[in-house]
Amino acid sequence: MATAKKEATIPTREEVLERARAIAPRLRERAEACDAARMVPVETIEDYREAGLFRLAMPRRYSGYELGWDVLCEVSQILAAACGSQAWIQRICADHAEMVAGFPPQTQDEVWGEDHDVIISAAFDPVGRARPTEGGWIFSGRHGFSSGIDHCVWHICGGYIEEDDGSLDGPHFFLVPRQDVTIIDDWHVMGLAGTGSKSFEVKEAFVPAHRFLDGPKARLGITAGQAVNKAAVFRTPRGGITSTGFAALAVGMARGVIQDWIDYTRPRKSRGTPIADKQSTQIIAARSAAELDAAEALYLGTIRRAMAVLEEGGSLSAFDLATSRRNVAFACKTALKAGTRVFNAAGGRALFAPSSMERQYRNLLGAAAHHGVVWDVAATAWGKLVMEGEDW
Amino acid sequence: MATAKKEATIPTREEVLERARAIAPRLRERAEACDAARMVPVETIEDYREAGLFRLAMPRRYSGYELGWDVLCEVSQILAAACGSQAWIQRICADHAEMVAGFPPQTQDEVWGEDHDVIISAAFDPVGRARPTEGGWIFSGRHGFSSGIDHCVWHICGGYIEEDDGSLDGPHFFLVPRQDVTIIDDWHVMGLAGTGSKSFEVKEAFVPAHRFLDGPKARLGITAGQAVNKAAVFRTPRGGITSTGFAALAVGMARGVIQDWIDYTRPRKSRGTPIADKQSTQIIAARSAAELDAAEALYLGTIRRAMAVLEEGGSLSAFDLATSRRNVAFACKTALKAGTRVFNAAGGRALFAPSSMERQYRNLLGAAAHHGVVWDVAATAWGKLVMEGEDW
Amino acid sequence: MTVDEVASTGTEEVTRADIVARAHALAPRLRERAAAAEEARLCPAATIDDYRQTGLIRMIQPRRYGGQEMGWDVLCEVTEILAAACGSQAWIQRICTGHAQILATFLPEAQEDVWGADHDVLISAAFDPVGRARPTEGGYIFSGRHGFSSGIDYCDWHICGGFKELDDGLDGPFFFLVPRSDVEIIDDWRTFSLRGTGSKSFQVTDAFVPEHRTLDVRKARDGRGPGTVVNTAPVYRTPRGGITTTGFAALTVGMAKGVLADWLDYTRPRKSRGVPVGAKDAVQLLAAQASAEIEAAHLLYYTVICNAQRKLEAGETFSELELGTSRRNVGYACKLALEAGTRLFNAAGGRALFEGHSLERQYRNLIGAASHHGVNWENLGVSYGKIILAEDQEAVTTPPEFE
Amino acid sequence: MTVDEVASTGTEEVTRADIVARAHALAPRLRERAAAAEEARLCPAATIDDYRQTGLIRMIQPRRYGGQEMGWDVLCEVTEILAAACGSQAWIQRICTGHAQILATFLPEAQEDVWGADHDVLISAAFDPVGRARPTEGGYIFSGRHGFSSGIDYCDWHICGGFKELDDGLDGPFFFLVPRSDVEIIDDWRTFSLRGTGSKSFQVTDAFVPEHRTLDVRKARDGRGPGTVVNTAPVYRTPRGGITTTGFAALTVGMAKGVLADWLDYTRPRKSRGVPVGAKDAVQLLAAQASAEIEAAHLLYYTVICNAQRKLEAGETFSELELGTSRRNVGYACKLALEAGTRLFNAAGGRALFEGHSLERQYRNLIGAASHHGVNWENLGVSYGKIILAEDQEAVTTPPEFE
Repeated sequence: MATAKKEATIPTREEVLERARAIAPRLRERAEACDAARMVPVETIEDYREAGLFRLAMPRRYSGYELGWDVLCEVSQILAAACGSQAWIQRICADHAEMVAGFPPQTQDEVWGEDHDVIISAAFDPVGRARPTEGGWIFSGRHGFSSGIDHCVWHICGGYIEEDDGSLDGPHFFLVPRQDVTIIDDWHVMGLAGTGSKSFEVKEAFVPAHRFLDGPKARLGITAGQAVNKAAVFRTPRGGITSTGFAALAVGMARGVIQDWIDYTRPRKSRGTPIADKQSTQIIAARSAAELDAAEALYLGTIRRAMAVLEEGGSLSAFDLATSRRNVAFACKTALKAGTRVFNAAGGRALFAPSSMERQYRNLLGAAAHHGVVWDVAATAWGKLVMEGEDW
Repeated sequence: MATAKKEATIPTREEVLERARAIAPRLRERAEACDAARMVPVETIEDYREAGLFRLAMPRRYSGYELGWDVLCEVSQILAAACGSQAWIQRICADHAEMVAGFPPQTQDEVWGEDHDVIISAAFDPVGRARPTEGGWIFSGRHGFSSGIDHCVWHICGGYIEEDDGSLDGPHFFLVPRQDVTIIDDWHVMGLAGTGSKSFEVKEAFVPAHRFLDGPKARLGITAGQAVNKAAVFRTPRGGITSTGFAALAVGMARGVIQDWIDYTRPRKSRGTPIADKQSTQIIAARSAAELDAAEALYLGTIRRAMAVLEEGGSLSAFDLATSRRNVAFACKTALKAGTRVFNAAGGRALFAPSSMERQYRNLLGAAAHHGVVWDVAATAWGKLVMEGEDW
Repeated sequence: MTVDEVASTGTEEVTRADIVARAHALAPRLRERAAAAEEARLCPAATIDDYRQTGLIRMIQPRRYGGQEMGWDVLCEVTEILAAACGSQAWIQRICTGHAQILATFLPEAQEDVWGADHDVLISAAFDPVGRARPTEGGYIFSGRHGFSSGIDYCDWHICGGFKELDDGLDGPFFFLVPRSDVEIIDDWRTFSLRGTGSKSFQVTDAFVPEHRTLDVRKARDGRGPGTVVNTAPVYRTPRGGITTTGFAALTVGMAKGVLADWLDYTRPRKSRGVPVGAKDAVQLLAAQASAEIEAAHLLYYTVICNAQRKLEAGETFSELELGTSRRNVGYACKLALEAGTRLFNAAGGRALFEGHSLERQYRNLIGAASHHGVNWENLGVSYGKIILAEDQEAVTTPPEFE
Repeated sequence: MTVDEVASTGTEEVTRADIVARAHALAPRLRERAAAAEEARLCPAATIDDYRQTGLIRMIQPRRYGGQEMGWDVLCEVTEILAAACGSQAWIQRICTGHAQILATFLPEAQEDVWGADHDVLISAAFDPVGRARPTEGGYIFSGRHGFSSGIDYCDWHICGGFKELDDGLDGPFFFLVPRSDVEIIDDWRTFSLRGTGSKSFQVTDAFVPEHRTLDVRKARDGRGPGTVVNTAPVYRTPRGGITTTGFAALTVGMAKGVLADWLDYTRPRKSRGVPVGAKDAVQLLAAQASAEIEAAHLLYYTVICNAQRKLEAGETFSELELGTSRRNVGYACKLALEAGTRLFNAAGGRALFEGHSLERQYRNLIGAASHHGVNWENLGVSYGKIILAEDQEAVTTPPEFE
């Protein structure tokens, strides 16, 4: 199933968005099955591959487009409005491709040398432990929340190097192939079920030295892969900026909920009276839609500013990253508020499952609960810096 | 299965609350099974019967306690904190008993004459149609949302009398026995699944004239049953006041969510740091708990004031009822806000199903979506009156 | 009943219903005087007279000195009524009444110094412990520059917060009671909110304070002031914080009620380019939202204080969690009241910005009341959260009770 | 770059970067003059001079009359910078610049009347159509009592809203342009907010208005004023509402930024009984919340105006849904800004109530800006909701675009 080595042309932002819009209706059709199977359908993975949506931030050497996080976010929002779970997989696999581009060139060749369509799952929480050995490490870990793992053949694991004296160095990232991984089917959740974010276990696997990404350096935007991958996107510090994707996903899901609510509400009558004629209904629509525009303007403004800095060769400060994290968390919080308002206004009929509105709302609850977007953590981190005198 | 004709003594408010507290842990144990079965367990129905919790607002002639809505609300809140779905059934069956006490004495005898433990389900939305015939009506209707129907042998149906000239009179309430009812197992929902609020159909059933409650009069607090049932609770106008139960249920469920969240959060650590030590976590606890106290003070203050008026022989104005509805809706909205905040703060681990926290949160979503507590409807109705000059 | 029908001051027995009726009767006068109070940056003397005549300012003064020894619950009820009419004048009623309760926990000699000759004497205070007292024969030499002393112009005695400067460091905090003659008032109360409270600063310079005019704040905080030996009513055993702060909730919620009343009066006849504003669903919704917030705020803090008063009268004590919950609910009630007021004022449009109207004055007063440090949500929220998230605490689901 | 380094008025070409830099350079002066503006209930003359010298008040004046014909996006950027320094003075910059755009859509003769001799002439306005015009030979006899005419003291011409009284009823609304000599200024601007705008009322009594000094508001609303024949830049084809109202969002968000800046300056060194306030998580959280609200508000309205300006320049038109969405987002941005400001001020405590500080002044100004009828959330929210819930509307998910 190896694909052509290179695509002839790099699509423009507008072309990429058009491809996403073209796929969206299919995601909508498959959303119920996806939720029930607790896994993204293979057809959707194929659609993403055909449209190049996993390649947005992949190196050109492997047929990637090397586009920015801003475009990636726009794609995510379009897909998430159709199905939050399926959109999630596009996003995180595209993100992990950017991350693999930071590993040493040899590793990139191992992953993509034969097949430019390979996708990678991850589990960043640094629960793994790597004991140094000849030419690499012996790695073990039980990792959770590995979205899309069923479709992936390589896996990025968070963990620490455990020195002989018991001291820990890290957190770092280790790349392991599918054969070293046992998938644990524990993904029984009330939101984002379709992401199939199962746990997996690695037991005493040998990880060669080159399948390693230095965590602290990656958080500064410095990687071994930059020797070959020069585009701005590959100089992104991991963390605050890259997490804008979660805002794009959450806002997209909330837009999906509101669209479903509008479709449901337009013809709805309450004992004969059209509900849509009431000012009180109109103002619910306005409030939630305004909140989503605000959330979108906030995260998109943030990521565009960051991409502009990177493209001009600049770097992002710790405070920039903290501001980004704050804005991402605020956008997610606002999206949840907007979605909850309309779901609550839909009344008892909206409880019946399965339906697009209740599924997207549950997905939104899941997205907003992601540890990367916890409001009070992001807010106090930012507030501390600014209280210490940082120029906001 | 007829029970003793009369209980020797009427329990005090404090005794009733104690019984509710004693049952609560059992509800918690059965909550998962209840949700999965989409029906309240028979054991819970038996517990309620044994504790007399269906009899709170039933006539003394049938071993009822003739207590007020305020006590009923306190009971609901205690039970709902343990399991929203099971609490729902206690509440609505106790409520329907009060309602049957408004039907003519003959009807009450038919329902409870042999068995004081009989419980009644209902479907108030007036979708039924009754054609007048000799000695009563021929009644048909397809009714939805009949909570607890599997455990009930009588059913109150909302509907209109359809005169020969096609004109409608109503809405009124018609009481039909189980044999006239076909239950439709359509209760597949994402919240309050355990209430088993299935649909049912009545086809061309004969309803004798005395199995009838005049709707417009009931909304004024005037019923045929008052000839025999003299307690204050039986003079309650249906509507704004009686719906305080939904506020009690919603606040109870939100308290359940918060309790689960506190239990979950107290020992929780994020990469080594106790989350409970952070001011930002502490203020989440404070905000949500304060909101719940405010919601409870509001609905409980409202219902206590109303009961005091009824007990002094006074009556409640249309504006009183509108204010009550407003306060109930505000309490439910506030409870949802409080619950959403903590559920969102619990992070990705809280998505895993089944768990008490996610179940109670889904139940809360369901309770807050009930058509009787729609904020904008209740708010604009009240606002209109006050803008027209009503003394607030 | 009008104010004039009310029997004058004295030790006559007044019921709770009486005192509430007097507050209602007085409210229109406060409303009339609100603009003048604001202009003068001082509560009008006529209002102080009314408070004295109706006994509204002696509600928690000891019976021995002509007071009524009533509970915090009825005090809150009265304060809220007055605050809906004029936040600044109500502030003085609440503050001075509260200070009488504190004086009643001082040693009996101190009480006699203040009230022995005249039951109408009022006390102002400044609790922030910025004063310093050097021990001397029979007492202390006290100095301090104190701020925010509401109603000071009408007060003959002043409670000052401060520390004793002992040889081995600071001891305290303590309250020091000083007479007017030791006090220099500083006319610095130039605020945009609560102007009519006249909450000026004052300076005490090297004044002698005899030992019996001091109170150990730590004892006062626990409800164990030495005055409780002679003043045995439950209200004098009140621990500070949580319970006593309900007064700020009563003031804040009362002002929000005033904003709502004024907003309704303003909005009902209002037309916007010909269309009655009140006929719009969206405006009706807004009225309902603000009103529900205010009623929830009222019932929330009022539940706290009724419950606390009942416990005081039953001789029960308060756990840390109970006091923390009370404080939290006071803070949240004030937050709700401010949200409601902001919502209403924001919908009143540009005409409402003009000075000299009750609506804008009440709203400005509300802003000030809600920013009082005693009701700061960040502090109160955190203090509760810390207690409830400690692993050994009982469940949060314990509901407050009305009765 | 300081203000003085800026070349004086004239037709010289200035870039967007120039004009933004001038606004930044001017901001500290506005801050210095803010107290005086408030005191005088008038924008200082020195500020008007600065606006003229820097060209900040001619940003949308026609090039023919020394203006720069810039876009709404850069105007908003400038206004927001100024409003963060002083809401009242910024208000005058925004309002007068906007009125120049309106005058540029009047007939060329009217423009010549105003700017023919002096490019520095400013125009005040009062759009509420309360005036009445009786037809007469060559024009109208116009009378009206108009309110809220910001900056009127510095203006030589005035745009008045009103209707023509024809034989068969009222026709309109129209704008009527009258010279200062026909106007009696009424000194009634006694507000607690935005005092420095000097938004006084004025009276016109039986003034003759020639036909060419009238503008059909219905045409102006559509961006089809007769002046667009000579002033062909896209900015003069702007439909009213939705796009032009972003100016109020720029003002309101700017003021909220000012509140945030002042609050940070106030809070960073602040201690509460010895503890640094800024070290508390809960205060850090509050700072983040308010700041995120303000940034979201900024990006929300700024996205609207950048998108609109791009469409104007591409010669595109605006659907009802687009204009409704713009209005809605302007209203929501102002709501967010007010929430942020209220949150911050409420956490500043009692010291912040004192008059004469930037923090309290900016907060009072913010209250006024957010209650302007043009940004009333109830109206704007309903107007959008009505459009989107109509059955034939396209999906709401169409996102706004930056570029």
